[in-house]
Amino acid sequence: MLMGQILSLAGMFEGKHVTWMPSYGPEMRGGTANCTVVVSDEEVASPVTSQAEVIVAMNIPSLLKFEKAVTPGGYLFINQSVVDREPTRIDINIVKVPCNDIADALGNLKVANMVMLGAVVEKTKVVSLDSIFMALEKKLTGGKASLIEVNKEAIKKGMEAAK
Amino acid sequence: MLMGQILSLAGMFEGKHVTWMPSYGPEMRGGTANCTVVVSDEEVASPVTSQAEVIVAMNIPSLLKFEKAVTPGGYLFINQSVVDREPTRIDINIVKVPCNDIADALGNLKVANMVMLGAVVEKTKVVSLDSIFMALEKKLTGGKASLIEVNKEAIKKGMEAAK
Amino acid sequence: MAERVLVKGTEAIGEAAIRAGCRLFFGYPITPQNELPEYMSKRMPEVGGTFLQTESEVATINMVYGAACTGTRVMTSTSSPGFSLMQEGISYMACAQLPAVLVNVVRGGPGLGDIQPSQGDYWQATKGGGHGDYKLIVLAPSTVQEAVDLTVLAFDLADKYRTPVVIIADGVIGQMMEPVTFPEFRNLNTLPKHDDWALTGANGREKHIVVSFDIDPHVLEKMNLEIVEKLRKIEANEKRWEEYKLEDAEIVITAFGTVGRIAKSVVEQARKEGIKAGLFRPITLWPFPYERLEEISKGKKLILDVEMNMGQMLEDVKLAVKDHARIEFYGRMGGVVPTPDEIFEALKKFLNV
Amino acid sequence: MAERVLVKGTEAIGEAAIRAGCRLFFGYPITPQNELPEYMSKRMPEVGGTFLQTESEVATINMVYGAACTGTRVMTSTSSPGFSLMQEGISYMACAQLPAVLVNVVRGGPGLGDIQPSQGDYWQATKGGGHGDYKLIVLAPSTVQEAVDLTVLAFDLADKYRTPVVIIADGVIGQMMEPVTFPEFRNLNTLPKHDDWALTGANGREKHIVVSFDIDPHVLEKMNLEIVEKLRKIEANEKRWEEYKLEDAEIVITAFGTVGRIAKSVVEQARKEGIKAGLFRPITLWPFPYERLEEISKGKKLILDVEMNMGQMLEDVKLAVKDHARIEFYGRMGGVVPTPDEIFEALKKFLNV
Amino acid sequence: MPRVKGKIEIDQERCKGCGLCISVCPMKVIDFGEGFNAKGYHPAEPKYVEKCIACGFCYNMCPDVCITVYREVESA
Amino acid sequence: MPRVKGKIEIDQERCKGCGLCISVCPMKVIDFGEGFNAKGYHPAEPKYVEKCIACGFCYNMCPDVCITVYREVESA
Amino acid sequence: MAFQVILKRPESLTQREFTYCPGCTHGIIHRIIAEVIDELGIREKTIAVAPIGCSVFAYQFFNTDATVAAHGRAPAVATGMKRARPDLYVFTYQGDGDLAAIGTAEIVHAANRGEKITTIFVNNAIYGMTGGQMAPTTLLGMKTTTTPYGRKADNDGYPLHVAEIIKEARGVAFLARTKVNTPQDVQKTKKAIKKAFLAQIKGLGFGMVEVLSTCPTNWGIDPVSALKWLEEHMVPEYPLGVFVDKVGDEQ
Amino acid sequence: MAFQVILKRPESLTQREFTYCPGCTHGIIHRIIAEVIDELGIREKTIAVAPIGCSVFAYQFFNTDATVAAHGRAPAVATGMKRARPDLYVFTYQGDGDLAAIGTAEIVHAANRGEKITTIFVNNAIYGMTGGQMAPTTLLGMKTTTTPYGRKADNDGYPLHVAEIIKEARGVAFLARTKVNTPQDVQKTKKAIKKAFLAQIKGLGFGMVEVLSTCPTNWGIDPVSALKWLEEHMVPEYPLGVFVDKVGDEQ
Ligand SMILES: Cc1ncc(C[n+]2csc(CCOP(=O)(O)OP(=O)(O)O)c2C)c(N)n1
Ligand SMILES: Cc1ncc(C[n+]2csc(CCOP(=O)(O)OP(=O)(O)O)c2C)c(N)n1
Ligand code: SF4
Ligand code: SF4
Ligand code: SF4
Ligand code: SF4
Ligand code: SF4
Ligand code: SF4
Ligand SMILES: [Mg+2]
Ligand SMILES: [Mg+2]
Repeated sequence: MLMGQILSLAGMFEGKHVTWMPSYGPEMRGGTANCTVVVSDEEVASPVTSQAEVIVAMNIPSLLKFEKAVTPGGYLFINQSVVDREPTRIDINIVKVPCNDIADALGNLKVANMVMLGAVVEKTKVVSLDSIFMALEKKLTGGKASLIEVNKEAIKKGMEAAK
Repeated sequence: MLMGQILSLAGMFEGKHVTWMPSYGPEMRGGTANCTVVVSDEEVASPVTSQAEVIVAMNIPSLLKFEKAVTPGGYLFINQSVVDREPTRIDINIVKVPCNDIADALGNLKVANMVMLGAVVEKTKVVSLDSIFMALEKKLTGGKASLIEVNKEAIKKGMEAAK
Repeated sequence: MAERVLVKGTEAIGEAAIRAGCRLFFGYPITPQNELPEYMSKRMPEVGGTFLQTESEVATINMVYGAACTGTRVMTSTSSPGFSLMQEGISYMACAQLPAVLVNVVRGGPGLGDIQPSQGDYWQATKGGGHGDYKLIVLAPSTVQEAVDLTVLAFDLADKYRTPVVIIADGVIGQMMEPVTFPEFRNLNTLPKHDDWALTGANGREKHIVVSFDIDPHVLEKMNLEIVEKLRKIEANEKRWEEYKLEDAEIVITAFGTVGRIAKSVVEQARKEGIKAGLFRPITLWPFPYERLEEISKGKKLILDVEMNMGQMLEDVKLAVKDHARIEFYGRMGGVVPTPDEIFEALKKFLNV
Repeated sequence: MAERVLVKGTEAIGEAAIRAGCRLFFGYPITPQNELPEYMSKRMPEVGGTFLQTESEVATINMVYGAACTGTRVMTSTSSPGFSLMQEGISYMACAQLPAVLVNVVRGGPGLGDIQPSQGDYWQATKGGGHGDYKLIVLAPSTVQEAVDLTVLAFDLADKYRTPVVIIADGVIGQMMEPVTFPEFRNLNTLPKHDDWALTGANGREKHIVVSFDIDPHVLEKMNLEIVEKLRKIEANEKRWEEYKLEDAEIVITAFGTVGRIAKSVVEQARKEGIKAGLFRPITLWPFPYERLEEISKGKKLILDVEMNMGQMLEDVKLAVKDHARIEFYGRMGGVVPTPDEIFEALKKFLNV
Repeated sequence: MPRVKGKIEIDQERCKGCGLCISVCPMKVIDFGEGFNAKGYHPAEPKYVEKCIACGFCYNMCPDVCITVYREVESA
Repeated sequence: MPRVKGKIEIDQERCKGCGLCISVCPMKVIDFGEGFNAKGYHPAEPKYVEKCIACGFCYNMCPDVCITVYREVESA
Repeated sequence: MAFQVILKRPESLTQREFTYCPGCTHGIIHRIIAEVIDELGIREKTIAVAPIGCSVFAYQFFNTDATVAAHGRAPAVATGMKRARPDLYVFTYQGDGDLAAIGTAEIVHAANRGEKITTIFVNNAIYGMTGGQMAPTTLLGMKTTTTPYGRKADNDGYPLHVAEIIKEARGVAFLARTKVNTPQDVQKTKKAIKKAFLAQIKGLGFGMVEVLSTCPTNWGIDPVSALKWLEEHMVPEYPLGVFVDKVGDEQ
Repeated sequence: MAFQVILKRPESLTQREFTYCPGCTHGIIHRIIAEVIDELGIREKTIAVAPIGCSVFAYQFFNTDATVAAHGRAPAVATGMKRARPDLYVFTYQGDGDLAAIGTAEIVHAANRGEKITTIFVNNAIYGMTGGQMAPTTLLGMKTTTTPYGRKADNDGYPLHVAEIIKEARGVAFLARTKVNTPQDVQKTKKAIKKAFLAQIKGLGFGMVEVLSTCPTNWGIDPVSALKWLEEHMVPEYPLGVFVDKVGDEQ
């Protein structure tokens, strides 16, 4: 969810039209909490989509639920550390990133999502790394400011992993 | 109010269309509690009327409030024992009945309204005396049955007074 | 034939409910319908039923919900502010598809308003006072006899369609005495038992549940569609109205309930003066008889809608009549009952005569 | 220019209210609008305001009534079942002519329903969920920025017309984050003081009273007529809507709020496939822009009304369009949000292409 | 101790003839009047006002706030 | 008095790994398992079941009613 | 020697005639509230919240700013006012239908929040306004228009002890039950009401007085007998007393 | 020698998995209610009324006929059922937002009428379902999503003592406050719940048990610590005890 917000913020800094739309309610307990981010040069109309160009699956349930929603030719990012299944689609680009392993190596499991974010940015170029860093600094303030560095590191590692 | 119900009942026994419509609410404390009775050979449509052919004023406030509502050529019955004012209309028939005095003479002040009922029936012939008596018997049951006689007496006296 | 008796509208509704097999009444006092709970408090113990005065209208409607869950005939009665307090519960009942009869003896509003007769709750009753997609059957009697007949019908429709049914009246219908004939007492054993869904103890069967809820929107949508389908069925089968001297009418008065009966006098008066007027009186306010009114309106000189409000049924009249005829409105508000004379005057003004 | 920030719809409404000079928030938790009271509980103490979590929505609306009596800007927020519980109080406020802003983040209904986005409370909001003759101004934003702007407008309209104003949103608008620009903080001293009627202590002046009541129906009718006159004024001055690519459109989609924005994608999609579609999006659901829609509808091939309900605004669309054009409806219920694709499919089906 | 001397006045047009003042007056100062007021009640009257001890009981019990109580004091 | 001999079974698919049973077992019979169940929790396991005295504490505290408790009896 | 006025109509009442039935003790309670407001000198900073019940017209009687709350919701309305304008004094005047039935949640929570408002609760064991239906406070066996056979615990429940319930709310700063059927009791009630206002003025919390009152009309007895009936029937069920007093005796 | 089952899932629970968070004691309370229903042999004559709160799904968990009441109105719904079908046994299961906030009037009056129903009141000092907002029972100083700076009496009021309030209602036949943070307390709670059902079965009146329960998720601590937190923070504010017992000890 945070990943999505950072992405949206970064898009906003670039003057793009963005929306971030979470799923909410009891699904949160079900483990498939997710959000939809639309970053677009045009005015954003529908924040809900049945299809998406880029989908990120951080765990198995999410993979099962959302795999079918990737538009043909789109991207499916998979957290390889957790998801030990193979996706079934062949008409899409599949990017596997061992997010947890990389994050673990950085000494903070919580930045797994930032690793993934780096991978997404690298592959899709939807926003620039600078914007992402700006967004990160905007989002992590106060006590959390100390985490900025490790997050940046994670993003960079993610980018590398996806190259 | 009871007067009106008896009249309605009597009308019903004669197969006429009747409605009885009370005023309700805080007016009850204001002293001008009143009801509208429509007795008609045709289907009764409006139970509320701005005008009435027959109006009964048992006290001064009622006289003041309702005098203007008598249709030209209609009847205004006044309880002479209580109302010491003169009505101002001249296009209507005015019938004064000393109801309280007559009732007092019968030893029961509460039958003043029955005296008036007698007067109304006598003058307007809207229903027959028999029907009125039937209605009375229907209405006064149980512990109140003992009052039937004095009520009948009062009605008769009222009829005489109005002759 | 059954005996004719002279009774007040509110009490007539009470007795009719009992004859229809209702043995449960929950209610909270509010003028001008107090005679109905008062009648029930006396009468229910006589017939082995239960009358319970509740702590509020919010509690009332939820007690009605609870009783209805068991498949038992149940009713309540209130007046406008009380009906507003029931809206959440009514929405729950509509969604859970629970049968019950709800009487609203409308008074002058909005707010505390006054206690005089009004028709200001038409929108609330017909367009959904509560949240969400639902409709209730709404019946509007214009005589005490009709109040009796519609009360019995209300229970039957409620059971037939598993829906709350509203009887909308006002202080005139409620307080007025007229001669009525009551139907026979319904044999309680012949009442619908709702064995297939009612909560009566899971004795030798699967458990039943009655809910207005599903966390999954797709399931909830299915529940909604089921209700919509039912509503379409009701629309197809249960529209009721009265036509009065419409055969040769050039002018149609539309009016419901109390005003409907007053309008009859206006029709008479108009005809005496050579104006060919007639009356179209919806009896089911929902489902509203759009099609029939549309048909009737074609080629008419004037549709005069008369209500004791600022023009609520007027919207439905417009939806029915569209551009087929000129529509005018005459209304009184705040508890004022229009007299036949003033309506007739309004009619003449609109006709420029 | 003020900074753009990325915020959730519910929080954006809260911040906008504070900027508009609102320092009082009463509310009871209910999903999906909890972020708004939560935001207020944090933010109000920071700006010297008061946040109070109430014991129920019934208490909430009456606290809002009380605060509004003093002429102070006040707001609440809830979701569908809670809004139903407020109906009595809303009717009181409408009659007593009290300004306030009420947010309803509509969820799937009826009954307990679910917590997903819905537009099932259109009727309740626009046709009077409470008893009696009244109307509330109802604003329906379709973006987070519009939610901000309409919140400020809501307070100003409430004060200008002495009326409760409803902001009707849903889980999409409420939960979504979008970049917005907030207006400057309003100087509290410049807010309307309502010295002529507010209850602030009869200090050196005649006492003031604020009531929704008069025992005399003729006086109540006068109060009613005053309100009706005000409503006519609002109808004359405050209709708001958006027209999108209607200049050359042959097909008009009518939709409000969330669906309004989704429909824009459909318009784009349609135009890509050579179908000249446009969007008419009412922003004030009441007063509804009947005249403009009627004008627009003339000569159109199809009016497609799309809502997240069984067809509620549809009635207003019909009242506007009458027989000028074919009207069709596409709706989802129970909290299901239609996708642009499915709406487009529906459109094509209606057009037989 | 010399008895306190009091006096009362009753706004007879406001009076609803409930009799509460009468029932609590320890000195039996008050009684119903003969006539009717405009509201149609027999209003209370301070018939034996000379007996009044200004105890205020009548004032305290009058639900319609019709009564004013006076007490004799050294004139200024 | 000979110690009562007990045994428990845990429905590991129902278990949410809350650890309440572990925290109350007087005999330290239970511990978390290594693996994950389908819900993604480390379920509790009766690792030292031979120590069980059938006191029922674990059963009583299990919020998900995953535990069945047995007691040794003379066979019939 | 000259006569000097010692007791007369308080300033905080308007000139309007009460709409109450002859002998109804609502009027007495109004007067002593007005006297307290006079004595505390707060008329110009006070808002009255009238209920729905016979005292709905109280908004016309008190010479202060005033409103009518929806049935039972006066404590919520007063809360809204007080939170908006903590510098003003707000009191509610409520009947037993209003406060003890439909308004149960609002009064309990206003008390529990320690809302700085004052409530005068008039317990006359009946719904006066609507024509004599059972109230939660109606006594067992008592005939009303909705208990034509007398109130029966089994069907209709028991008389509700409001003060005893409210005393369990921690935000209460003053709470008493009094009666107004004798001049002495009227004075005691007045003192209690004053303390209930002082609880607010001093910012201590919620203040309430439950006043046992008559309804001659719906009890079906004359006003003087009603005073006696109150003593004989209501007092045994509703014991008088001060339940909470954080105000102290300085005043 | 052989093993015999001595404790296992009761019949009166369906096979559905609870939707509660790991370690949430709602589940324990469900189980003991089901055991009581089993032991009393009334499953086939019982209706469960679920509230709105985390336990809204209780209608799926109890293997009895069941409904969900509008938020706070379970006692009214149960009243309607019981009046319609006095031969059935009806119980409500309610949270502290449901019962102690919005449902205050309904519970007080059901208790006061001596409604022959049983109420299990789960006090976890928070609104679980909606994401951890303040409940009337939230402790002073406690941080919730709507008291981000901790609950302050002055603005937010005091923890509400429900059992103490309900004990003042004359229709109560059984009333106790218990907790479920140890196996022994779970057993005590079960006994209390049984008595609350017996009050209904014997026609004595209203029965209720207030159960102190945990919400690890919204308290922000792990399930085992939550048991301790309950003991250390809730018990001092909410003393345990049997407040009313007309059932006696025969069972
Ligand atoms: C929501 C709502 N329900 C019911 C009523 C009707 N009503 C008006 S006054 C009243 C009861 C008044 O009794 P009480 O509060 O005891 O006051 P009293 O007249 O006895 O002083 C009721 C039920 C109403 N106005 N609004
Ligand atoms: C009328 C209404 N208001 C508010 C809600 C939202 N709501 C659902 S559950 C809940 C509170 C639940 O808290 P509690 O009763 O303490 O139960 P818990 O989840 O803690 O077990 C609220 C406020 C609702 N569904 N209906
Ligand atoms: S002041 Fe006392 S003595 Fe004088 S009239 Fe009144 S009650 Fe009687
Ligand atoms: S107490 Fe007042 S109203 Fe009653 S009789 Fe005496 S003066 Fe008149
Ligand atoms: S029954 Fe007792 S000893 Fe055996 S595992 Fe459970 S808690 Fe431990
Ligand atoms: S108490 Fe139950 S759910 Fe929790 S760990 Fe033990 S077996 Fe699993
Ligand atoms: S009805 Fe009763 S409470 Fe109301 S004014 Fe008359 S006597 Fe007083
Ligand atoms: S949120 Fe709290 S009360 Fe609700 S299930 Fe989770 S732990 Fe239990
Ligand atoms: Mg009363
Ligand atoms: Mg809780």
